[in-house]
Amino acid sequence: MPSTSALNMSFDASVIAQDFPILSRKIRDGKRLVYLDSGATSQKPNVVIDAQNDFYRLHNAAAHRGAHQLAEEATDALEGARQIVASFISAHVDEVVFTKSATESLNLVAYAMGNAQKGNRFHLTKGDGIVVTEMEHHANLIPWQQLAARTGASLSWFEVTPDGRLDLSSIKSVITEKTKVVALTHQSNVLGTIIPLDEIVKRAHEVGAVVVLDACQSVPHMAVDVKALDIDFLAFSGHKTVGPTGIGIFWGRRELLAELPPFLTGGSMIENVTMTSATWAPAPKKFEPGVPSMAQAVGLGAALTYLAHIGMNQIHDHELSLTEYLLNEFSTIDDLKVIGPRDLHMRGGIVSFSLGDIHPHDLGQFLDSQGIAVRTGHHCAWPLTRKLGVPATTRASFHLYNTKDDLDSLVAGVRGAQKYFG
Amino acid sequence: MPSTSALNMSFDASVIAQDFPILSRKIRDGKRLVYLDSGATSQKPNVVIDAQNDFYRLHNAAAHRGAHQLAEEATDALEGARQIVASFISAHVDEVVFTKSATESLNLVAYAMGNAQKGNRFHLTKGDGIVVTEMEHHANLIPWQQLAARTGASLSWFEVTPDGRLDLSSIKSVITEKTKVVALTHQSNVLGTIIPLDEIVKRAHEVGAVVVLDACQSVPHMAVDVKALDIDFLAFSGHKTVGPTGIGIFWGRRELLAELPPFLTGGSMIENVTMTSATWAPAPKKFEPGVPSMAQAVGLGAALTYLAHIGMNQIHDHELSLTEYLLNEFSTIDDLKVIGPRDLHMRGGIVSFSLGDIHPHDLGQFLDSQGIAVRTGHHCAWPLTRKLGVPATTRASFHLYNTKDDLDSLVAGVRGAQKYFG
Amino acid sequence: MQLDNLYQEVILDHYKNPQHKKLNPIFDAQVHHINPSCGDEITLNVTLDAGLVKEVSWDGVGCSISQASTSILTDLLIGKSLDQTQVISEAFMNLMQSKGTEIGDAELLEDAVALAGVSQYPARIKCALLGWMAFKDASVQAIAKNS
Amino acid sequence: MQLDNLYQEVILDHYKNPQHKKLNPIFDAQVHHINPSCGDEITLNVTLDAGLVKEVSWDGVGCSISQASTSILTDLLIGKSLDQTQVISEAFMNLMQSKGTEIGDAELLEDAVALAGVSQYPARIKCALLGWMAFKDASVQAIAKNS
Ligand SMILES: Cc1ncc(COP(=O)(O)O)c(C=O)c1O
Ligand SMILES: Cc1ncc(COP(=O)(O)O)c(C=O)c1O
Repeated sequence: MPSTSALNMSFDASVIAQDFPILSRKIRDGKRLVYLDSGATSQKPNVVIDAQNDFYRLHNAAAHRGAHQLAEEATDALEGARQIVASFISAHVDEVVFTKSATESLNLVAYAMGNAQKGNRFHLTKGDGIVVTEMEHHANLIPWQQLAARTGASLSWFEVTPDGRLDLSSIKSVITEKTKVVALTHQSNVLGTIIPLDEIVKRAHEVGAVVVLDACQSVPHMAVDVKALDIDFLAFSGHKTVGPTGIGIFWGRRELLAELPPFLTGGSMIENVTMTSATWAPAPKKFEPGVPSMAQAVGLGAALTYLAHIGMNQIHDHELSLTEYLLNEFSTIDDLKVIGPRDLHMRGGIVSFSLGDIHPHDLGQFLDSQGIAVRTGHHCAWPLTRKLGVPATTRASFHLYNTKDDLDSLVAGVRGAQKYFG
Repeated sequence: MPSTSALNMSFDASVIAQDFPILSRKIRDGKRLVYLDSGATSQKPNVVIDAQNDFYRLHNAAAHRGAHQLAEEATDALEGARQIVASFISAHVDEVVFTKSATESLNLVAYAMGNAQKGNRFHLTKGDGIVVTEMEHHANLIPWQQLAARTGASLSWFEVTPDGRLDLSSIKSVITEKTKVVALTHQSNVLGTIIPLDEIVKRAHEVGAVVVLDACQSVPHMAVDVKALDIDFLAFSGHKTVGPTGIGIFWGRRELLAELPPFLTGGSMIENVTMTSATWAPAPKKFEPGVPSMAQAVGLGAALTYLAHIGMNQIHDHELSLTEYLLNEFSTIDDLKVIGPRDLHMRGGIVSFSLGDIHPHDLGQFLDSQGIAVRTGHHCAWPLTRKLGVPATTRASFHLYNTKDDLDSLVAGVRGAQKYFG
Repeated sequence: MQLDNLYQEVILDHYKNPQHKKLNPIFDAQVHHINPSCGDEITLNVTLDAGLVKEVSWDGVGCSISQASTSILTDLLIGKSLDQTQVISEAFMNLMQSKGTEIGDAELLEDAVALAGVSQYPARIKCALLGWMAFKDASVQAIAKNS
Repeated sequence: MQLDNLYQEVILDHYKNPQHKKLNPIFDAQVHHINPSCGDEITLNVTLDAGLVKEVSWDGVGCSISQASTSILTDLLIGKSLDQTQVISEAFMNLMQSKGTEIGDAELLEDAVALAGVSQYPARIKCALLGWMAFKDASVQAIAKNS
């Protein structure tokens, strides 16, 4: 069911905001909630909350595990959601795997590669290379460190320039004939930088490496077409995509999923089981042991349907215009330094900044006292913030429900903090 | 908030059933829903659905990741739920790890042991032994098969007697000085058998092995006290415990969690991160990378609070009296053979059976046409059903909301099926 | 009763008197298929002769739907050309996916149209297809062997 | 404004003029602590003398709360006996866990009672404790070294 706002042809964030019940909450002494922390997690529209309720109240049963009517309905609900996800990213339905989070999705592909035996194309060994970047979230860095340690493969990375872009100048020596996997973020969760993916994919495929894309910060905010991007694996989280907590997506090319060994094992992912051995069902089941997270899948389906109705291009344009507006306003504030590229063509709706000597924690606390929610710290990308010499930053991140009013509040809040701590 | 039924001193399943909205649904041509598939997944009371809604509508933010008010509230909600889980199983709060499912919990401990390096007490190698039983669910069998294959450890198991009990006659030769892990189910999801845990724990600890208990079918139905059981690790699922889908619990003794290496890696489970290495936060954080499944944790907290109000002993007594009633009724039906122990002291509210030549799929389909939901098949315990010579069975499984009426419907349904296929 | 759509007389007849349910020890190809969701199993033997299906024999355990469907398959496909079996198999698969919107071409599918009701019970479609998937697999192997 | 509970004058003073924030190269024990949730870091040196805390010096980056708390700590603990530092440290930790229900014993905690407001902001408690955890760790190491 599309919301009323979703049916409007013109994009009006203040109307959209009405679909999100939490946005009418009051914070600290009755302040209006100004939620600028969607990079951490997004808020949920009523359609998502309602879809889950409907599932629990009417259709709950173990999907794929019973011949009774509720089990059939639960199966339809789960598989319907899978179809929605597939359409949303232009994938085949049997390429879409439900996980609990992007973190699990990225661990899945790293551990599954670690499970590959000799002869399997994903088998890694000493001499093989894994490539990441210096701007990865810990979720797309540590699993690869661990895989490298387990297999003896080497880990190398693209560096980040002082203005927060990936340095591709030495791409040929970073991605070499030995490289088997290139794992990288589509958009930095700290800087908002959108990376030059085409060039990297081209080079990776030239040497026969697969590309794993951490799309946590892109899928929720722009149209992402896995076929057009020509990538091999992709991960994103439901909770950042106006969907429920506890659900993530792992996508892989059909022919690669067929060869990738399983990760978690258990019920419903099997073909045959004896006391000493087991064989696997085809993907996506191979990667989904146990009773599925059905209510969350249904909620994510409702979320993506909602976003698609509004239009991912409209959402992206809206967020870019907010970014432009904020960067302009920020340029008028003394001592405020934006961290990350200024060029709007290479960034999304995330603005990290420092404010003179005021520590991000103190600034965040002051903003909170005004009802404004931002994130402070290293944003789970510690090697990046260290490299940039700002171990902690303050981050404002947007979503479709944010308005210019929200940004005006932020700007006023920043000026207020300067006075308070000045 | 306790439901009205929960405040009643006397246990009345038909009143409790009113707390579960789905139970007033109509199935196939207006039949009353008789839900006897709680062994696969349980239904959800309003308090659980409402608790999640409240979270999304009022408190949603990334827990442990922000200094703003919503983040504080989300953190309190998550940690409050952890405290409820800890109390429910008599554990310390920092011993409770949120996962997505029992399947993930069991994979967690198996993979984490696989990550243990030489010198770590969980390090396994050729010559070490892993012990399971023939009545394991695939979720507590295949992860151990895989761990054995990865480490070179050997896998052995307790056999099952023809009447569906564990055969402990050769316990000393099954659990030996080489055994490092004994992983087994508390109650069989096929037979309802409750296993003689004490004797096994005693023997395991005698040889220095740890005991991993799959409590999927016990925690939802009886009081489970991890300290009194003297076990080392435990897993159960939220969705079988009248809680949400997409959440599970992994519990481990404090001193063991301190030594167990992490499994999934990513944000918020770290102490320090550089491009090439990472160190870990203390448990439970070490095992919980990524934005937590907050709404599901809150829902599980509400579920356990609801069950605790009603009383786990009352629930267990109720289910046993249903079991007794059904076993008596079934003994009057020609050709009906119950699979599993008849002794009520060693079983819970699960009754698997065969019905002459009528295939379980056909019986299940007939029952469904009468509004009765049961499960048919091997119930993800294929080695067990094969061993017992019944590759597929029909299973009726109960929960606190089932009534004698439900069982009378089942008995009438079974007789109807005999006539229909006769 | 809606259930009668599923359990048509023809199906129960085939279930009680399954055709060609006795493995012929001579065959071009033998396959063993399993339905992982319920544990049903089937062994199916195929013998070809000059592009025709000369013989199909089978054994296995399973529900009335899987047993009847396999029995009907043998009646239907034995003696047909490989091309014809493919046309029939595809028509049958389509019927199974039709969610109750099709009744099936009785000329082509004969007794198999009695299985149309299965398409309304998604969890049972795999039962109806067990023998058909086995036949598909076995015939490919038999062709490979004969060529 | 409620925020003034958190940012009391005393705290902002210590933040702007942190005490003993210059590492003395001579020490019995040196520790380096990190707050993994925000990236704040501290290095802290301790020197003991006959059961007394002779010197505490430190350096680090962090928010006003962590800087002020460490600065207050040095003023408070230097010159005290190890037994006294333990009593004071425990009182301070309890105050931080009090969720705004306690105001703290001003005799014992002196300037540190100004941090009482932190206990209402759970995410900031770790900031206030950073220096205290470092001191605890360093004093244990210094005792070990001296014995
Ligand atoms: C005994 C037992 N173990 C493990 C599981 C797996 O639980 P889940 O599917 O919730 O991960 C189940 C239920 O399916 C079970 O009954
Ligand atoms: C770029 C990026 N990758 C990965 C993650 C991890 O996502 P999750 O915590 O939902 O697993 C996040 C968000 O925290 C992120 O921003």
